[in-house]
Parts: sequence; C-alpha cells; structure tokens
Amino acid sequence: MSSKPQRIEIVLETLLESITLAEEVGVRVAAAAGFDEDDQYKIGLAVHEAVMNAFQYGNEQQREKKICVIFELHHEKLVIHVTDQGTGFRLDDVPDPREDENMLVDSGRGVLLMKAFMDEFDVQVGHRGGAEVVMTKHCRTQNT
Amino acid sequence: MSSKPQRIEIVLETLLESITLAEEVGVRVAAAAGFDEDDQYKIGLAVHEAVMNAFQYGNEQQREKKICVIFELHHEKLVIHVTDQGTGFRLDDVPDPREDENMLVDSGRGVLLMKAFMDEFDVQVGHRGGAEVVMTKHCRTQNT
Amino acid sequence: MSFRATSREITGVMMFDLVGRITLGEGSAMLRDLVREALRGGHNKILMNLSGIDYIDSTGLGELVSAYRLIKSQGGELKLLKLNKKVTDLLQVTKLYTIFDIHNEEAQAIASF
Amino acid sequence: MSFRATSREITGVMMFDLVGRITLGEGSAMLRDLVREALRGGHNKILMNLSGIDYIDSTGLGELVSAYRLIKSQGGELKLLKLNKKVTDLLQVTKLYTIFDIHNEEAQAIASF
Ligand SMILES: Nc1ncnc2c1ncn2[C@@H]1O[C@H](COP(=O)(O)OP(=O)(O)O)[C@@H](O)[C@H]1O
Ligand SMILES: Nc1ncnc2c1ncn2[C@@H]1O[C@H](COP(=O)(O)OP(=O)(O)O)[C@@H](O)[C@H]1O
Repeated sequence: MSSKPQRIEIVLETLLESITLAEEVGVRVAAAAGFDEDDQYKIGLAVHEAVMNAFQYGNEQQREKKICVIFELHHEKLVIHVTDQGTGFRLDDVPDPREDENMLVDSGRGVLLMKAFMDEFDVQVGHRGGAEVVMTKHCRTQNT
Repeated sequence: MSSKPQRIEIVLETLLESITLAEEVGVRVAAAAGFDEDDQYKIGLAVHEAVMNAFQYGNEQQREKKICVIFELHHEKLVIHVTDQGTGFRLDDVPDPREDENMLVDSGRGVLLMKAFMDEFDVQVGHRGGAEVVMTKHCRTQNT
Repeated sequence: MSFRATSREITGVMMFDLVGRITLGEGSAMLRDLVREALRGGHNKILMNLSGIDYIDSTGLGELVSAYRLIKSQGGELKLLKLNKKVTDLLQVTKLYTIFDIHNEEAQAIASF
Repeated sequence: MSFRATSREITGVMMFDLVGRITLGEGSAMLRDLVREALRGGHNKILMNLSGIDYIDSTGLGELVSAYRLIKSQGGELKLLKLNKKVTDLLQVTKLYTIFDIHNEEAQAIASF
C-alpha cells in the first residue's frame, strides 16, 4: 500500500438497505486492508451503527437526504467518516448505557459499540452542518 | 421497492483495487434487487469491465482522477453509470472483436462483454467531459 | 443472513431457537412480535436459544432489553441460552450480561425457571 | 478468489491446472509468465485445464489469445481442457471458441497433440 491513503467514497440515500450495504463495503475494505476476520466484523458493525444513526437521528428517515461514507486506507490504519445532513450531536450529551440507571433503557448502545470496536472515535460537525462520525482502526500487522 | 429509484453512488480512485470493489458492490446491489446468481455475475462483470476501462483508458491510471459508479435501482430495472475523467470515446470507433481480422487481437472484448451481459448499453459524454457508460439490466421477475 | 425463529414448549417454558441476525432491518421487529405473542398466549417463562445468532446490532440489543422488561413486568422471566463468542462480547461490552441469566446447558436452563 | 497454477508434464505435453480468476489484477500476468517460462524450457505443446477457473475478464481473454499466438509462433499448440458454463459462455459471446481446440477429456486432449 502506498503512503497516500486509498480513498473510497459512497453516497447513499436514507434507506434501511443502505445500512447493510455500507456495512458490507466496510467489511470488504477491511479485508482488503488486511484486517483479520474478527476485526472485519467489528469494523463492519461500527459502520452499521454509524449509518443506522445517520438514518434514524441525523436524516430522520428522510429518503432524499444523503449519507456519505468515506473509507481512507492509510498504511497503518483505516479511517472511516460517516456524515449525514442532520443537525449534529455532541458526544458529551450521550449518556453511558452501562450506568445503573440506563441499564434497562432500550437505546443508547450504538456509540458505545463503535467506541469499543474501533481504536479512535469522535463526532465532528460535517461541512454541511450534520454529524460527522470519524473512527479509526489501526492495523495490528503491517501487510503490503 | 418504491417507484422512485434507489440510488447508490461510489467515488473511487484510479487504482487496480477499485475494479474488484466496484464489481463486488455491483453483485451486492444486483442481489438486493432480486437478480438471480447468473445475472448477478453478469452485472458484476459488466461493472468490472466498465471500471477497468475507466482505469486504463479514461483516467490512464492516474490515481488522483476519480471513477464514479452510480447504481439506480428502479422497480423493474437496474441502471448503472460509470463515469471517468478522461476524454471520452465513441462506440462507433470500437472495432468488433468477432470480425476475422480482429480475432487474434489481444484487446477489444470489454465493450462486447458489457453489451452481451447487459440489456442496454450506451456511451455518453459525462458532465465533466469524460466517458459515461450507461448500462441497464431488466429484472426478469418482479419481486418485493 | 436474515432472521429465523422457531418455538417449542418444554415443561412450561417457551423456548425460541433463533437463527441469523437481530438488527434494525432484520430480526428485531420479529423478535418483538414473538415475545408479545408468547405473553398473549399466557407464556411468561421464556428462554431464547441464541446459538444460531451471529450478529446483533444496538437495535437488537435494545430489543432484548425491551423483551426483558416486558416479560418481567408481566411476572415472568427471560433467560438466554448458548451465546457464541460474538454475542458474549456484545453483552460484555455493554455490561448487559449483568442483567440476563445466561446458560450453556438447555436442561439446566429449563430447570432454573 | 485470486489465481493459482500448477504444472505437470504428461508425455511431452505441458499441462497447467489453473484455479481462480484470470483478470487484470489477478491471474493475467502470472499466466503470461507461465507460458513464457514453458516456451523457454522448450515446451510448446501446452494444455490449460480451466476446470477450476470461474471468472475471466476481457484482459484474461486477451491473455489467452496472446498465449495462443505466441505458442503458435514458436511452432507449438495451445489447447483448452474442461471449461465450465461461465467460461464456455465467454468464449461463445466473443467467438473465441472458433480459434481454440477445446476438450472435455484429459487423455483425449493429450492424445490430440
Ligand atoms: N447522526 C446523529 N445525528 C444526531 N444525533 C445522533 C446521531 N447519532 C447519534 N445521535 C444521538 O446520540 C444518541 C446515542 O446514540 P447511540 O449510542 O447510537 O444509541 P441509540 O441509537 O440506540 O439511541 C442518540 O439517541 C441520538 O440522540
Ligand atoms: N473509458 C474509456 N475512455 C476512453 N476510451 C475508452 C474507454 N473505454 C473504452 N475505450 C476505448 O474503447 C476500446 C475498446 O474497449 P474494450 O472493448 O473494453 O476493449 P479493451 O479494453 O480490451 O481494449 C478501447 O481500446 C479504448 O480505445
């Protein structure tokens, strides 16, 4: 792999099917980057969660709004950006679902899974104002 | 499937890996659209050939140039656009590799395969001047 | 992929054998219906065999929690059977293993109700 | 995926058992090297067993044509063995079946040189 990151951009409509599609591309890209099966699954699930949130909260299931997923394959890491056209959110406002009082709440585990399964996780404001989730996974072994 | 086409857009760099990646997404989208395995393979190969030409002839292997693949999933057909940043080409200028005098030439079978495997095939001028291959496959059976 | 469920009753316990994915698009809504159906039919001891489940997203986890609450609110109990490594990981990361009664042996799980 | 080739000599015929994909990125360049290597080693009766090949793109087809020409130019012959449905289709669509000698039986193919 060269030193300049390989870049793959996918623009999806706000549809249920877009979640699995993005997830599958994520798994495929992770495999190409040399991640093992366990990491491929984790990266796929992280993409699934990020796109699901863009679908539900960011774009509020409005089909015309776009979800943009960018994969940047660097030499030693994979960086994934998931951007929506919503109004964004702050990571500090997301309650920890592992706290006793949140344990029996149905929702609130997506961010936790993304944080657990990726090495770095952050939420920024996308250039058009929506949420931009940026998450990174480091390659454990160097390969080509 | 609703009457408005579902739209998936992928922007790829001019890299060898982009060929297989686009092919795989094509197979995945075709499967989701209800095409059988044989048609999935044919659609995948058509995408492979179109992206390979964008890689070789259109963008002349210049990595920074982009290859854009758009899948439009209509109720009764899948329309695929593959656009590059080259100078375009005219379908009339492509010789038929099945003519006796071309039979032993190494190249020239990509367009033929795309025509054979898809139901409609055309080359247009993309909005930025490169080639835009537009190809369509009709669904044999209605589903969903 | 997708989701499949079969149910059988064993000595008063309603057991669901679940296969596939529990996600927003796939198993999540079906699982909810299944639990409601069981409760409506008077079954409130429910055992979910997850050995065939290889993928759960946050919506699926939420659905399990929701089922747990609903069953409990009706005086019943939800227990889980045979989690594979991925599912075990998910319950560990989210600490959900602390609320569920999890078993590896069917007979033992049935007897525990 | 990817491409794998093994070679064996049978009564003066060099046979390649090919497995996987023959495409721009994968088998195409390797196939070219394989043929040149064989010719350099004095083998010009070449039989390619394609039963393990499930995917050929236009570059791969071009490579087969190129091998055909090269071998012929050195006084030899290239024949193909055991095409599956996909490969048969590709040779039919491109009319390449008209230039290749194609066999289904190994012994018969070997004897035909
Ligand atoms: N793309 C987004 N746009 C706006 N808000 C979001 C987005 N993603 C997440 N959120 C907010 O963060 C909260 C936590 O998300 P998450 O951990 O994925 O759990 P869940 O989706 O189960 O609620 C959501 O309830 C929502 O308020
Ligand atoms: N995207 C493109 N941009 C410019 N020229 C193209 C493009 N795609 C195809 N061509 C032209 O059409 C010809 C035939 O292409 P094709 O049938 O795919 O065969 P091959 O790739 O084996 O030459 C090419 O040789 C090239 O001149």
